[in-house]
Amino acid sequence: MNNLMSDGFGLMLLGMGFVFTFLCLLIVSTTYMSKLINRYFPEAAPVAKKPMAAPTAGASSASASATDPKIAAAITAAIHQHRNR
Amino acid sequence: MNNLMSDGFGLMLLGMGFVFTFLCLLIVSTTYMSKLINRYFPEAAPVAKKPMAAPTAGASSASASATDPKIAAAITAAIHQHRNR
Amino acid sequence: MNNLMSDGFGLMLLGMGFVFTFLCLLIVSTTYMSKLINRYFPEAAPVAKKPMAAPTAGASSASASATDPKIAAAITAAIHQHRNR
Amino acid sequence: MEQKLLNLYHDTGIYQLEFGQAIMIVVGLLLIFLAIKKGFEPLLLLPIGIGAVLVNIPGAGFMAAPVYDAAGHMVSPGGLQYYIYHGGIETGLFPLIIFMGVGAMTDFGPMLANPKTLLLGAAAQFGIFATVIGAVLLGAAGIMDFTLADAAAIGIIGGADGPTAIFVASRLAPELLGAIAVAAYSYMALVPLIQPPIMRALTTHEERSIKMEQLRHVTKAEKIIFPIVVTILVAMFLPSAAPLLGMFCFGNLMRECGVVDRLSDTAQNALINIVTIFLGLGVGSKLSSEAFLNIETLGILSLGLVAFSIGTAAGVLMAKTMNKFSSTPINPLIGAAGVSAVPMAARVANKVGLEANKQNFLLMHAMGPNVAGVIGSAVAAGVMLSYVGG
Amino acid sequence: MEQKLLNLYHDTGIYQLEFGQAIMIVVGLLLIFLAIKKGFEPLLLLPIGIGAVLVNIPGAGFMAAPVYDAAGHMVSPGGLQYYIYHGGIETGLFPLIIFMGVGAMTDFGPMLANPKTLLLGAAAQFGIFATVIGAVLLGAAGIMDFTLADAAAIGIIGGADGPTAIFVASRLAPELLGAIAVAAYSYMALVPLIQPPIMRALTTHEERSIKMEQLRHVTKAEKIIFPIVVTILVAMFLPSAAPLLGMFCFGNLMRECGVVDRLSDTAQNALINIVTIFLGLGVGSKLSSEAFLNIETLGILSLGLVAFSIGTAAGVLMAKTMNKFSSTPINPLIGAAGVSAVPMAARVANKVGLEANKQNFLLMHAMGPNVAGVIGSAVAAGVMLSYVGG
Amino acid sequence: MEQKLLNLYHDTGIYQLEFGQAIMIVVGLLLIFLAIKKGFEPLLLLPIGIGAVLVNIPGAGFMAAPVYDAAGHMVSPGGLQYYIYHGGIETGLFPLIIFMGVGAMTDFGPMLANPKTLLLGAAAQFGIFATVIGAVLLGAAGIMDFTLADAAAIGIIGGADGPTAIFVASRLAPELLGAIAVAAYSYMALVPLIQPPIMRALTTHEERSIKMEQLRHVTKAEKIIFPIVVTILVAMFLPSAAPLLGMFCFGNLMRECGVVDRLSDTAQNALINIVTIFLGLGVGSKLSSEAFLNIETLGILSLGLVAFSIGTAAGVLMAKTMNKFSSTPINPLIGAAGVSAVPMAARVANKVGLEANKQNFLLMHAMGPNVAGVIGSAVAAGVMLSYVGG
Ligand code: NA
Ligand code: NA
Ligand code: NA
Repeated sequence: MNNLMSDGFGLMLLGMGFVFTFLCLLIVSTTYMSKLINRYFPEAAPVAKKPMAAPTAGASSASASATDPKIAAAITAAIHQHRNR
Repeated sequence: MNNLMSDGFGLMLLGMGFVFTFLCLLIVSTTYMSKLINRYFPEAAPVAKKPMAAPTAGASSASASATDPKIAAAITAAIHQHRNR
Repeated sequence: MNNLMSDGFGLMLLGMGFVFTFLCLLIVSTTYMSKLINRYFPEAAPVAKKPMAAPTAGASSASASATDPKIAAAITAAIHQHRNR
Repeated sequence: MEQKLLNLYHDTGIYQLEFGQAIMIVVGLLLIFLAIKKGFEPLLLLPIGIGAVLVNIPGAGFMAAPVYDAAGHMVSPGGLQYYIYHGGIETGLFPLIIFMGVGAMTDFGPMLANPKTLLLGAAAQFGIFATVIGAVLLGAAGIMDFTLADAAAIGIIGGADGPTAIFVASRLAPELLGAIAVAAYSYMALVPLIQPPIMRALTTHEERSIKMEQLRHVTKAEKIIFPIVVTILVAMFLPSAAPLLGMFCFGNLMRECGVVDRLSDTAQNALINIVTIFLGLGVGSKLSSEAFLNIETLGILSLGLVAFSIGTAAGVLMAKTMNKFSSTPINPLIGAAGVSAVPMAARVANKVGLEANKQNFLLMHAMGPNVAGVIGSAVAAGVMLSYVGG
Repeated sequence: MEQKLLNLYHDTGIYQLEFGQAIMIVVGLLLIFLAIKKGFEPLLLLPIGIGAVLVNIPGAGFMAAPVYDAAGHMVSPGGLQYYIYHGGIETGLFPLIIFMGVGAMTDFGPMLANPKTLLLGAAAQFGIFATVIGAVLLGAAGIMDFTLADAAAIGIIGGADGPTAIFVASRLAPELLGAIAVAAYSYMALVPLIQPPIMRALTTHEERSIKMEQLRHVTKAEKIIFPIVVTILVAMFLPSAAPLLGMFCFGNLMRECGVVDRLSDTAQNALINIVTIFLGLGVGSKLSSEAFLNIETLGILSLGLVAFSIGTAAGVLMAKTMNKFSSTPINPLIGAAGVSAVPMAARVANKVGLEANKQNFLLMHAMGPNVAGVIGSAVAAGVMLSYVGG
Repeated sequence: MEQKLLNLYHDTGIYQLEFGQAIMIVVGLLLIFLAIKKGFEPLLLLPIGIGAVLVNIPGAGFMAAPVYDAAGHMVSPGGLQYYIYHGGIETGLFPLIIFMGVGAMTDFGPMLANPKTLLLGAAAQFGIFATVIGAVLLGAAGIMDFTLADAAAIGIIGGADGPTAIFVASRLAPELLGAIAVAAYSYMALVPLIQPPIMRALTTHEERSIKMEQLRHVTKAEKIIFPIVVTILVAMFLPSAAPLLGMFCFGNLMRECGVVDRLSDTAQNALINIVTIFLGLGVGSKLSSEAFLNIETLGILSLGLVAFSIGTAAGVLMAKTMNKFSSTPINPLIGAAGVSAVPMAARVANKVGLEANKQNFLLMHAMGPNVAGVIGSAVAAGVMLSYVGG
């Protein structure tokens, strides 16, 4: 086995080792972080958020909900004005 | 006639010649392209598009039509909700 | 008093002197400019603008008023269409 | 202390201002006035005007070159316009990015519906080359100091296309760039004044009243393939026009293909606006008194006007000729739109047509030669860069 | 005059065009076709395709270097792609800015709700390193001329992350950049074709039908702190990944912190769009015939496909293993999303899951490994830069 | 293999991290915390904080200079912050572009309605020059190592204008840039805490209750001509302030002229946002331990606080004096807004006014001195650049 190949295997071993080590470290840190935050700084009012497992893409629904209230408010106002004429 | 002038006339001849040649070539290519496309890849449903010779500026009408359906949909929904209360 | 300090005081004197001179000049120029403009190029129809001393932030009200008419117009149209069905 | 006060006085504009600089500041203010009050291509002439004012402030150092020590560390930074000019205009980057944005704004539909109108876009480029002859005559006669490269750069004003003029001038005659850009944008703004008398003089009332047939529907596929065809033809026949037309077609392809709308939108808005601001400041930096206050500028301004007029006339005459031989009627007024100046020239054709016949809407018919004119002047630019530079 | 006409002819593409250039123009057109007609990552492949066409136009000078005289004045300006490539890609600026924008678009919520899925993002990187071995074998066997740096750069295609691949290739194997970028984006676009058969082969119908528990709600505070935690861990353990992950986390922090929405919005729109256009043109500039038309490109394309397949398989197998030991059920399909290719791979997992069970919505569950895969491949990139470059 | 593992370990942050770097990463995190949690000028302090973290990651190379071989080819690329700092901050481009955007966001209406308030914007600059004396005293006494240029750059913190402070510091004292920028933005954010006690101490309840007359209507023409007048006055009397004020007035002219709304919109949004992100990262790059962790930084932070306080006091006292001699009543609180920190200082004046009299809306009256303060500090910056640099 020549130099290039041993280097390649070295890179694979080191690489996968490091990727797993680092992501495991991240699992531990993240889990610990979440616990700390949720114990000491719990969210004021968790309210009823929309379920995260909804099958729609997050982006489009987010933008839709961002524009709707504004338009809806304008419409409500317009309809009331219209009725009160 | 000195060098500069002969160069100038040369540029004019070559330039106009080339511009006409190139744009004629483009006429031929474009016409041929359109024919090929419309014969072999005709547009699925030509539908009733708005006439292109309309005197209004394309940009403003395009943007108007781009926003309208969204707002219109929201309005329709809002009105239905409003009625069904 | 060493060199650095005398330079510092020099900078202060010159600086404040210049700032006041320049901004006074600007007061004179601005006042004069406004007088000239309002005498020779008075605004066509001053109309009833919203009072400038209003306590709300200009930006938000401006953007609100910028979007409303468009939406309002669309709504009015939609409602009319809806009625006339 | 008194010394410092004296230094400060010596730093003031009042002490340092040269007469030429004062004049150029006034020229800059005039451009600003024309942009704001008269609506002369304000997107360009306002930044150019401001750029002209700033670069002529003595001691402000807007065009100062940066100074580096032997080790390569910066001793004093350069001026804003120095970086803009050398980074974006001398390199040609800004005109090309703008051309991409213009491509993304351009609808080739009317031209594709009636490809014959490309001939009108070709004919109107006669203004460019007639002006080259004019400049060469002035140069050969010793009246003005124009080389062939200068003459070519001046001629391109007649192309009625700002970015093309700036791109060509930055390559062939950088010292004339300021005057050429100002002339190009000013005359583009003056299209509604310059063109109508020429159009009326060369046509009869009947000709101006000719109604054209409604344009056929152009499919999406045609619009997508067209910029690719143009790019390939340019690659094959005139590579020197490829930077301009390649970027133009790239922008147009982004617009029409329908799958990269967010890129097309950015190219038409944020990106072209950012570059327009800097392009204007950079062009304004060439409005220094040495470069502008001389007899050559007068020559450039006069020749530019001639170029526009000849281009308009050539377009109209070509349209008259085509009308004779064409099976479908062609209103000669749309020939004037061949100079480009999109969409102003097309609107002028529409307006003059309406004068003659209140039911005669030429706008869409004139958009064909109008965008053909953009291609035509880019091709002319390519020939010049190849002929003069090569 | 005849001489000039001859010059003009010698300037044409027809006269100058070499066979390799013609082929590469066709390759560029093919990329444009795939982007528009097949919807292959059009945001990147369209500009790359145009870039490939433009750079191969003979005489157009899109990659020409600028020429300066001894005094430092520009004699002839460089080409557009020269400035883009050397200014934005060689320096690594464009991939990093894009990574910032991608960070600003990424929602780590699903991953934070189920951090175990980070393991799937780790496992799927096996595709990267297996491919390195493949490239090294080809190199060692003398079949292709790959160094270790080349092998590393090729492997990163398996990371299924365009900007990461371009960043690594620009540092380790710039001459292979074009082929690597094209392979990376093409296979990302082919995810819906490449992955499903592998996923089905490695799982039973019951496994694919596994329903996962609804994800818990993730608080705003967690989302804000997470990118900071990642940045610190990267700083401590793998600084060579800090450019990529630092900018990614910066973008994500802008998104989540809620106080710089205008910056986050610009990073996700105007800025990333501008940089995407130029990145594409710059990558396209590396699609020259010398760099692309050789046996190595075939190797890169094949190895890239292998990388994707192995990465997908490794992710699925890891998920199967985790499902055995986990208290809560884990559908093995979400392991395939670990390759990144956000959000396409997650959608594929969702689709294959729906085939097996019409009530089985895996999208959000697959988004966890999906964004974990982005982190995983950036970490792998950091190891490679450190191992090969250091 | 073991060697490579060792190399990888030697590359880690844990192995390489110096104590100073660790401290600076904590400082960066503190800035991020202040930005997000306390709302301290997050648009700047968040990117600056991230920049500080990134630049202090050992081995990540964010400030690495590129290396070229003798033939001019790049051997290794530079770091992101290297390019940002040297390209945008050392050159002064970024602060100037931001100033243009701020100009496009500024409404001079309230100031034009009551030009006398310009005096308040002048008086508040006393904070700047008093601080210069403070810094010079510390330098002359040998306590800290401040030159006159350093003192001037520190003083400008009192101008309460971030881009001005960065522009001046980048020219007069680049090694202090990090500390100065952090101080400037921090104290701008602290305006609601720093100013009210000073304002209350220097005014009586009756003075704070003074109602001011409603501002007259300002015409569009006045608003358009004003930036041109300022530019010309700057050109005549203080060219060294022309880069800052010229760009500011350019932005304001784009806003008011009404014919280049698309440019004005881009200057206020996409462009200023893009530049803000990079400015922050670039300023953060100067937060290295050598430059920041020393006694001078303490001096800068203390002097900055002094500058703000003196500036606030000077503005209030000037307003009290003006109130004595003015025909129309002037509430002394609006003098505090003369420090600039737009629009925070004006809001503070409004709030303190409301405390004294619930019907007393000072916001618009305070906007006059507020924007006057921007002009005032730019003029002060010009004097400093001319006096120290010339
Ligand atoms: Na033209
Ligand atoms: Na990945
Ligand atoms: Na100030």
